[in-house]
Amino acid sequence: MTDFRAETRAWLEHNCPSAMRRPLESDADICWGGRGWEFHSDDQRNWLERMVSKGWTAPTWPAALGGGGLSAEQAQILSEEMARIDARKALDNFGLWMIGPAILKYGSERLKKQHIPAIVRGDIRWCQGYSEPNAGSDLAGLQTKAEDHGDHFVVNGQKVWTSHADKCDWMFCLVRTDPDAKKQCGISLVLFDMQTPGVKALPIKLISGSSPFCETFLDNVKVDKDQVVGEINDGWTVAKYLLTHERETIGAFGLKGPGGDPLGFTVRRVCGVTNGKIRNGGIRSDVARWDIDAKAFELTMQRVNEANSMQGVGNASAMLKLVGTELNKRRHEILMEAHGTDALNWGDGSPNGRAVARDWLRSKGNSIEGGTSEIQLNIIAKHILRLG
Amino acid sequence: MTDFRAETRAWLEHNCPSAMRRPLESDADICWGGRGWEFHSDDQRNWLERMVSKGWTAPTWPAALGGGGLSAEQAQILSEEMARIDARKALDNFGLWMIGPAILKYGSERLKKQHIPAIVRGDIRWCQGYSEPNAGSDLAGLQTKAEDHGDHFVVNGQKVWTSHADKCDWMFCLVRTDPDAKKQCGISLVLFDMQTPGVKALPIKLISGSSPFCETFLDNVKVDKDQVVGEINDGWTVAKYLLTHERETIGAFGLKGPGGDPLGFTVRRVCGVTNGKIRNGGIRSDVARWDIDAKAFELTMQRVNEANSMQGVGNASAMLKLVGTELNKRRHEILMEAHGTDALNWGDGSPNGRAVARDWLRSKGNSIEGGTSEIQLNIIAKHILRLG
Amino acid sequence: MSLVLTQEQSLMKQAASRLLQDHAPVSMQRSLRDMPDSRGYSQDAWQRMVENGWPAILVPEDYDGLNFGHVGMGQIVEEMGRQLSASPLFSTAVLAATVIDDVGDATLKADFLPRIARGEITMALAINESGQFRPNAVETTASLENSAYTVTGQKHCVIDGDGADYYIVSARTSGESTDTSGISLFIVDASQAGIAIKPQRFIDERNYANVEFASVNSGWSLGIEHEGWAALAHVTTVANAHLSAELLGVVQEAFERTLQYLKERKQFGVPIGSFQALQHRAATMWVEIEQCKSIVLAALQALDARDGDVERLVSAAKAKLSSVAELVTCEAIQLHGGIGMTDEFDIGFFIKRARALQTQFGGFHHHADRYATLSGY
Amino acid sequence: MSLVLTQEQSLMKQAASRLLQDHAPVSMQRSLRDMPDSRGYSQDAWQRMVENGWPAILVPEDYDGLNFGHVGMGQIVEEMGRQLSASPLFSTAVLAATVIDDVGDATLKADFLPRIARGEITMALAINESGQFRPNAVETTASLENSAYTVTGQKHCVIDGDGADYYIVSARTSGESTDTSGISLFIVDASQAGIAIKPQRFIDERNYANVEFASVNSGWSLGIEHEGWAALAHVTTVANAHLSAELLGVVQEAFERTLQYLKERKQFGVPIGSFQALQHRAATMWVEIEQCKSIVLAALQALDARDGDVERLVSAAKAKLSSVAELVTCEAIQLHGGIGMTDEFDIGFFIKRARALQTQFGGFHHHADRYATLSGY
Repeated sequence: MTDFRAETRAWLEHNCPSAMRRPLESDADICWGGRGWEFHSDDQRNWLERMVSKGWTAPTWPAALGGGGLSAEQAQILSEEMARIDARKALDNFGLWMIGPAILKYGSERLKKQHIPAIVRGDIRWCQGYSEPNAGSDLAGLQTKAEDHGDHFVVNGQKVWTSHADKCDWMFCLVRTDPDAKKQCGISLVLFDMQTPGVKALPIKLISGSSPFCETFLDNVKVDKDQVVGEINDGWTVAKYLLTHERETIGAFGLKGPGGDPLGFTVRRVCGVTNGKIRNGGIRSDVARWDIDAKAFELTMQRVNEANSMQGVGNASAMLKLVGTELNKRRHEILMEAHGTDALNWGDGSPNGRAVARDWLRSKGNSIEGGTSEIQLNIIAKHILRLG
Repeated sequence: MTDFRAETRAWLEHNCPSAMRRPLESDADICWGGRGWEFHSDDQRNWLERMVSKGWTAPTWPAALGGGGLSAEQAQILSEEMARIDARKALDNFGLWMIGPAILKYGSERLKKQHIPAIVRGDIRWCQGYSEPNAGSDLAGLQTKAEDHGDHFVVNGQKVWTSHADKCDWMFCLVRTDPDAKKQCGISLVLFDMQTPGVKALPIKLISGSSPFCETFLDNVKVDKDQVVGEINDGWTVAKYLLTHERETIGAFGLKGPGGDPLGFTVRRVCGVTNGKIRNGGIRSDVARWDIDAKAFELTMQRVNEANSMQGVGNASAMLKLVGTELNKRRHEILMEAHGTDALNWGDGSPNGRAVARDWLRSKGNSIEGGTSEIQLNIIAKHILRLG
Repeated sequence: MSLVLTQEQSLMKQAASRLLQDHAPVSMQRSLRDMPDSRGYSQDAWQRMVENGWPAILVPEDYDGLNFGHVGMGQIVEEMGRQLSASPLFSTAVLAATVIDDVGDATLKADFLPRIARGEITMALAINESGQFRPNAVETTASLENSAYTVTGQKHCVIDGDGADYYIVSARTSGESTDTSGISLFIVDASQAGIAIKPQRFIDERNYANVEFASVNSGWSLGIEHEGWAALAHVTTVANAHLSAELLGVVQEAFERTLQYLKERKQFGVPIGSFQALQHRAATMWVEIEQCKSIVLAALQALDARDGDVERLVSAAKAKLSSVAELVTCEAIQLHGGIGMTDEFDIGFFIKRARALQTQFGGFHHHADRYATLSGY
Repeated sequence: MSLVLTQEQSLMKQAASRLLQDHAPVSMQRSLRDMPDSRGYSQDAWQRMVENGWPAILVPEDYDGLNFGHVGMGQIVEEMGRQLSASPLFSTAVLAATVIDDVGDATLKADFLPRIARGEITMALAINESGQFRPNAVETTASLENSAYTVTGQKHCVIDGDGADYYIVSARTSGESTDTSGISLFIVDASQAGIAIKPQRFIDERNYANVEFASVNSGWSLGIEHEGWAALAHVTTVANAHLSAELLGVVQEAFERTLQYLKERKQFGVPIGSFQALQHRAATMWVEIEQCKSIVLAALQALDARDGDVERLVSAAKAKLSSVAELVTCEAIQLHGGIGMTDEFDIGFFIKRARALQTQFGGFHHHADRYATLSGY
């Protein structure tokens, strides 16, 4: 292990461009990949190509499928060594977080060979087709239909809240394959190319002014049956697995701002100081309260991850999603209060060069997307506490 | 009106003993009255006798029944003039707050003549028999039975949370008079003397160490039928009226401590000061938050009372009960934090001479007795917001 | 004082509600936002307000005003909060009218107040120099040249600052940069050269500007030189009472829309309003709003009564309304779910407007701190 | 460091749980309370703890200790929180052992630590002089007479102060009354004349006393004269880590009892745990307790690792546990309803013990303030 660490450190030292050794300034700095991806810089391109050559965009995936083939322990070392030099992720998208692991766990060999290497290389960018209009938190009430046409399905329906669907290449999509089955039964998870005839994605403008989500219309979309992940009519199993992943990802978002300044320092700088303390004692108290809660949450994420691999905690993703998103919302409320009227500016040329209000408004969606906070509380009450 | 104010002021000046012109130090200073009452002082006795002679222990009740016969406007003036000199209430008990108004509204002439003058004079102290073991918030599930024996009922059952039942003379009590009727139907409100054979009251010790409540056992208690308030089997109507009264009374309790010190001053004195501010900025911020909420609540009580007599607000008692009791609990949490380890002392000889912890523990019951906070929220949601 | 509206005040509130629903409803806020060269409000709607005498409400009768008081004006402002109606009423007929009536000499009053009352001019208060509300932090200077003052400096976040006819400007004539003494107030004619106006796009899409004064003629002195602080403190109190009244309107409307949504929206086959957890949250909001109604009315009454404790009561009102606005507007988004996050749906306008109102003239913690200080702890 | 217990630590926790359930359960807390002349704990239970080596856990092996570390001790303390078990473990084997090991010279260590490890003596920390936690506010004096120190002063809220064999006393040897320099620490033999012990009845019914020292022989000097502050700061950190661990136990047990009650208690014909509003509140408590588990373990680990940032982490833990304890114990009473208010039912013991633990060595706001200061804001 000492050898692996030393080798990794040396490789990173040699291969990670210095421009890639800075925390992200904003979401705009992420390398999402995909067919239409335009690299922001040669550094971004080089960094991706080098990491892909080692398979380290997906360190623990099988080397035969393009992954890094590392053990969990080695992957941890890689992650620590990258953190040590503030190295950015070379690639970051739904393929790596979500559908990739699901295909590896539930997909056929054919699907793995078709999709996994393309995800590792960043060739294909994926989006998720789960929510539907009028369904909201009630995923089991899914209405998008897939009609059986022998070797393929014909899919009709509408999806909402598909992240960046207008910029993505493929969708993993929940559809109802058995119209007579009840609720969660009769659902399948299918994959299709967004260029298939009949697929149309329209961006939704949010209250923050940005459009990270789309409405996606599916009009007689043909999907080959070999593009079903897991068993036909048993998509619910795969969907639950994916939801758990999504919860953890959303929960872990954004405890530090872009740029990584601790909240206390930002507030101190913005509000001013008396006797070494943030001038307004009430704001200072709110910051300390948040900071302590965030510290406990950070440690809880660590504990849950470690315990998962050792003694099993289970169902923890609902907790992480709930706490992470609520903390993120509180953080933005504090920032709005601290920045005063500067925070009201949309930030198109604000003195801070940072859109405090946009991030604040965007954060309100965190506790809605990927299962509302209310759904997480229901899950905890029913499945962990057995209240019912 | 100017005359009435002047006369009242002169009368109070002349008749209210100076020892009765100080805010109550604690509940122990209240004059509850009743058969076994022992006056704490001659001043307390004289003050009661003089007020009774004017009927001003119950200012708006009919003069023919011993009351003051004042108009609402005159009563308001009396109350203002008493407040002006910090005059204590000469008498304060469940008869005046609760069963008296109910008898005046729903009782027969016979009942009025029998009970009202005795309440005004403080001869009889009343307790309330509502809650039962295993019923809690679910008053309609009442199990105490009253069997019809012609001219009287025979009552069997058990009541809990009867305030000071061991020191009271009469009880107003909800009993089931029709065992076949559903829920709220078939209930009656009956009155009986606590000395009736078969009545036994045992004090319940609370977590605060005091025993303001009893369990009361009713074993073949004979109650004359003319002691029913309102119609037989329609006790629910009277009970609802009483509950509304009770909510308002509990809600209005205790926004100031005994002695009447504002919270901010107490905390300032106890915690110490830096630059004129309470030393710990977080505690100061909590005090300010509480203080502002309490100010809004005080104004809301005033607004609701005024609006009730003018444009009608309705159902407001659930709000007053909820907010008043939650504020009182928060106030005691702040006091516990501020007093540090001094607050842990039961106060039997503590340096402050005041039992901070006992009051804190007692306050936890405020949001349970007289309908829990959860019940108040249900009432608001269903009856005001029409969510169902 | 009785915490109930007089019949006259109630009627005015109802009339305001009708006028605003007809001529400055929520949908207009959206169209104004999508016309970026508007000045953030509709000229037509403003003219109707003028016709109804609204800008005259706080102006004394001697100066062609109605002298109808802060409670009356507050009812209108509350209704504007409900409809998210934009207009120069707050900047001109509340803030400017208050300062001029407070410290202007007879000539200034006779010159400006009737024109405000008749809706002929708009005026903007230029008193901020940073995002933090610290009206004592004045670095804009006014220097005497040939017995006339010349103003130089930059002002931030000037409400209705784009297109105002006059600015009321705070400038330092003596003392250090955060002293409360040494601040003087001036009325500056906006039509002069040397004034650079930079309109700012804020989240509530109203008219805001940063305004730079480069050796500009000060025009008229307002009140006693060097002693402008008391007038700034007074107009701050008045501002916060009316911001609280507007927040009360915003919060009530956001709550009522959310309540309606709880009754209509179905999940798992039933209206989401049948879930007890959401019922309790709705009930909690309703209770908090009732508290808000009481404290806003008391604050407005205290202004009319020139109550000695008005500053403390107004800070309590602003703090209370700010915290309840945060609660209710955040819950409004959360309970609307995904649709609440879309620009297409109106509920998002309420959280944005509320946040602007909360922040101007000091946010929750500014006022909680002030309340504690004024209470002696 | 991995936030998971080692197998050894887990086994010790299980063994502690069994021992305490058998010999120092919640019911014993009630009987001790009702025997006012007890010293707040059962001698029998304490002997069993001693037999199991618990007082030796923090003592180095050189002094007959087990050197099993704070994580190990924390597991036992957490289980004591669950059972509300009383014993001199905290005062003697955590606090006194820490101070002596920290700054005692070799002779003192050899004299005291083995006796602590073997459970032969009890010792109490006498460092408070008022209800506010300000260990720098020392007015007790120690004056040199014939090259020996004599201690005079009053100490408040001495945990296990009634019947202790020795006191560790902070006394001022130089400086002003709140200076951190000029404080010295002494071990005082409790059997001397001139020591007046006033037992105090606290809400958690443990052993507390106010102790007055009237020209008492100081016995042994602990550490460098005038420079006792660092040792006071260190023992404060250790104390708060273990108070947090005990709170974790109290809170878990109170929560689990409440959860059970929600499943059993019926109203309106169904278990009250089927009401969604109560489900969400229960879920919220569970989530908060999970956060507590993580931060308590991290704080104990940081003590064992002598982490440079341990003071800040412990303040975070104490603040977090204090606020969650307030939430959970208040909810426990409220959700139990009327029966929760009765002395007859055990749940009330948890809110009282929790409040004592929250308060000692500084409450929520003391530590939130400290956390902010140590974080540089």
